Amino acid sequence: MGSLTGLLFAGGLGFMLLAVASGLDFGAPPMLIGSEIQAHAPQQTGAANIVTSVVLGYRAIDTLGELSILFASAVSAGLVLGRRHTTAGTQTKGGFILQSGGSLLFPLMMTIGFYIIFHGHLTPGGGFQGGVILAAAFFLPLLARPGARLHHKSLSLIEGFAGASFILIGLFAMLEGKAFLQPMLIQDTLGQLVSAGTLPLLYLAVGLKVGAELASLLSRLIQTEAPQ
Amino acid sequence: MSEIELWILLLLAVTMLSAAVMVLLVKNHIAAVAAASVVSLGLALIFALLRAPDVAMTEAAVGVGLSSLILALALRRLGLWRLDGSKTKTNLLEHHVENRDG
Amino acid sequence: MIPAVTPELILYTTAIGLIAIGLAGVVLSSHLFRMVLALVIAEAGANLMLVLAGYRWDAVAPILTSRAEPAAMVDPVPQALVLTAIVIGVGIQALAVSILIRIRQRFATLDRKEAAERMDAEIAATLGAPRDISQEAPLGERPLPTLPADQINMRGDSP
Amino acid sequence: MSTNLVLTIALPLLGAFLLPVLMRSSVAIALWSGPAILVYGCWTVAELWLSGFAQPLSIAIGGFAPPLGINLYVDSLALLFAFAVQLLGLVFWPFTLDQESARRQSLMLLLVAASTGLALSGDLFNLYVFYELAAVATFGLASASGSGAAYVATLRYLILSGIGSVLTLFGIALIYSQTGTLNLAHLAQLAPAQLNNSLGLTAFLAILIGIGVKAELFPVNTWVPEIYATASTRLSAFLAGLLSKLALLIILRLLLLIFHQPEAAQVILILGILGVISGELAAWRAKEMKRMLAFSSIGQLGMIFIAMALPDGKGMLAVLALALHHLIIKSGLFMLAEDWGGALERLRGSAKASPLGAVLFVLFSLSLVGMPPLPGFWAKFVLITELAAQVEPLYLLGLTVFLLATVVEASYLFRIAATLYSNPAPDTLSEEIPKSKGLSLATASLFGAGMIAVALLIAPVGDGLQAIAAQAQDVDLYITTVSPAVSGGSQ
Repeated sequence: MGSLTGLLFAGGLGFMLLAVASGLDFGAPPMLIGSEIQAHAPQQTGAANIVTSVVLGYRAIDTLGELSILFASAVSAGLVLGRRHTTAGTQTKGGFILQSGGSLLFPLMMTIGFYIIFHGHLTPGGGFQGGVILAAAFFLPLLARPGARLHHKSLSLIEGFAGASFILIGLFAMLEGKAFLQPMLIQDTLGQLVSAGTLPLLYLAVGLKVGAELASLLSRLIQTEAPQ
Repeated sequence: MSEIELWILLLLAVTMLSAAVMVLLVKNHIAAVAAASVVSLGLALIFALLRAPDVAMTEAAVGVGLSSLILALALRRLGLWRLDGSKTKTNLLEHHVENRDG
Repeated sequence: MIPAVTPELILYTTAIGLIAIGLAGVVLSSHLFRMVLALVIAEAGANLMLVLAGYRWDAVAPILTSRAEPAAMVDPVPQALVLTAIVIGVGIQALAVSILIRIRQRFATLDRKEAAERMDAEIAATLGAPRDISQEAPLGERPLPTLPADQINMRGDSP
Repeated sequence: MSTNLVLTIALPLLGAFLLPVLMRSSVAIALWSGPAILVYGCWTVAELWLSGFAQPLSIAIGGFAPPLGINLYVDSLALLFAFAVQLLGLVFWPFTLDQESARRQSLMLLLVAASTGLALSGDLFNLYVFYELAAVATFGLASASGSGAAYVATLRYLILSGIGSVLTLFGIALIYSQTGTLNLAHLAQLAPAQLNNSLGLTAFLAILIGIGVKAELFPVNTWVPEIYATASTRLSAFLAGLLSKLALLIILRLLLLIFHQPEAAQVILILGILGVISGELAAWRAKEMKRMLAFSSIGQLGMIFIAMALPDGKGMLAVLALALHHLIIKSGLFMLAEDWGGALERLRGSAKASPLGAVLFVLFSLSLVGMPPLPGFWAKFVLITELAAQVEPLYLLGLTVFLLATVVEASYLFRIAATLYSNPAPDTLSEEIPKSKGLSLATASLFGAGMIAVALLIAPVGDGLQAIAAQAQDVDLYITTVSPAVSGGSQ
């Protein structure tokens, strides 16, 4: 009975919200700040991908906050799961194909990951997507050889320094007399690989940070013992 | 938005909503995780249709790939990785008792 | 009267439907793992809602392809917001899953009610107080398993 | 230098990222870097305040003028809370040295950075990001005590807060679809024309419930007793004392700047009244000090919500006074509860064992109830006069509930005080009587000293609060300070 009332409630709520949403003018957004950003982004940040210029320029501190959230959840997961990794002997070793495929795929995925990160200001993609692929590249050996361990020390070094360099790039702009996280070194070469000043550097930091965080999260999950 | 896009959209919407209901109702936990990743996949396709390639890529990488991986790993560690549907939610009490003994 | 099937109807229905299904799932589900899954669904709906806020008819993706006069673009801002929201969501999900693993290890249950009962029992044992009347609500037919003393871990960080 | 204020957010984040790495190379440097950052943060804020801060200012992050970029809005209220965050971060710093201390201190720094961001940020989505950061750091710290109950409590909190964040995102999406902007000042400009409708109200309700999770708003506060009973007392004190006030501050700003509908205020009033009733009754029934404080905190925040619902920003002063008062008193009480946890019966005779602690407890209780010379009286008095001046029955109901709650509060607080001063049961050994001692007593004394200082300086403090409240409720000032301007748009 409780679930029925719950479903009715959810349905009613949905219809109410739908009625409210139908008052919105779909397909014709006001774009007060959207069109401004669209007009100024190439000059102000030098990125052809305007979403990138919003993520790393106009709303860079959101991205910093987001990296911090990812860091916070990785640290919290570390606190929760503890550092005793009993690398489970119960896991089956990956077959020959998985193993050799893993070692073949690793450089390939690293290349793809960095390619996506470095082209984030030109094409769709960037630090987050590239970072996930980097994490997957690091994760692959774990799947292929359950005995293999991620190098936790270097991982936490990358974690720390990638996040710190995002902030330090922002602080560097302050030293130059500009605002925190203001984009710098803009050349007038829109569409080129080396065009968006500090933005690709920021995306590199984001990519490494995301990759390291996710890799450590995944390795923690895979290295905790399964019940029975 | 063209006619064909409208139909694709309708198909995606129906798939996603029914997958979302499945996540809650299906007995098997693996199937529930699979249904959740179907929702993410549909979402990524909708994002692509809505001219949001960046978001679509992120949703595909994070929502479909990473999130499903995390959930699947969690299923293993939680001891819910069972392919047979007989272990239902109501039976959970039963196997935790045998776990505690073991 | 049946409203015409328009893209906005489909899209808003999907977004709000996902939110409603997800929230209902969180509230109704009896299994902790399903609650986390339901939360993922609701988050997906909220993200879709945010992308819809920036959609524009007959516009292109917000990426400049050449120096030519740019065509009408969809609003880039909500897309940036959703990028942020997606990553936040997966971080929280990973944390939730790790906590779930610990709960499973400690209490050997993932049932919502049972976990709450075990929690209340352990709090009462730790604090040494008789349980509040509010927690003596019907507990179901099962009697509460008594908690062995060694299971109570009081590793607090008080100095 | 006002731009240095950004550092109060950036440096804790930097410290948090680097702490685990530092801990590997030099433990001494790592242990002191966190407190050093917080001391620097306190100093930065205090310096700005002391160097003749009068006019609010807006700091554009990334050098992008406000409606496009994100700005920090700095007025006296924001500065006050930014200072309180850095200071309390220092006071509640997890000084313990163990294997996990790097992680715990990292999380604490993240919590401080997020809280400072909540106090300062002038952008709706940025507030959401900082809110989530504060939430995740809280989850980590709350589960750190490592008991099974703590894990379940944290998971339940996480799920509730997840519901909140979905609703908040939904509300933000509605607002953005309608107005096309996220800057609070810009929204304040557009709100009378565009958000004064059912859509705006829905968005407000969604965000209210979302943010209300941390503000211990009535229906979404089930996490409060669970977390406060399982997490470390210092974390509870930080959450109850400060983070709830920051969430409150956001709701207050949204209400003042953007959502002027009378329905919005009514909803807050009703939820506030329900919060007072449920919180105080549960506190009255609680048989353990931490739980009692948790429920009483729900009731106190309900009172602040009642004050917030007063029309035309009339309750501003009362909100501010009650919030700051509760911040000091509840933090102090939680520090006392650190040693006085457990069944109330055990506390018999504690006054002899630790007289200072007992005196502090009585003082805090008297102020919480509203005894005349203590600051609590003034805070409550302001609210009562404002409520009594209203004619609508709902406000009078609020007044009645408020007065009744005060009586209930007095009864349960004095029950504990009486227990403290009663003679111990004959068969108890003196070692068994819990004493309040060490760091927690020192911290509690700090809050006690703060309270007495406020009581002695009540006139200048009152004037100062009045000025802060007047500045905070000046919507035009907010808009002109940020001066969001877009050249046209696509209208």
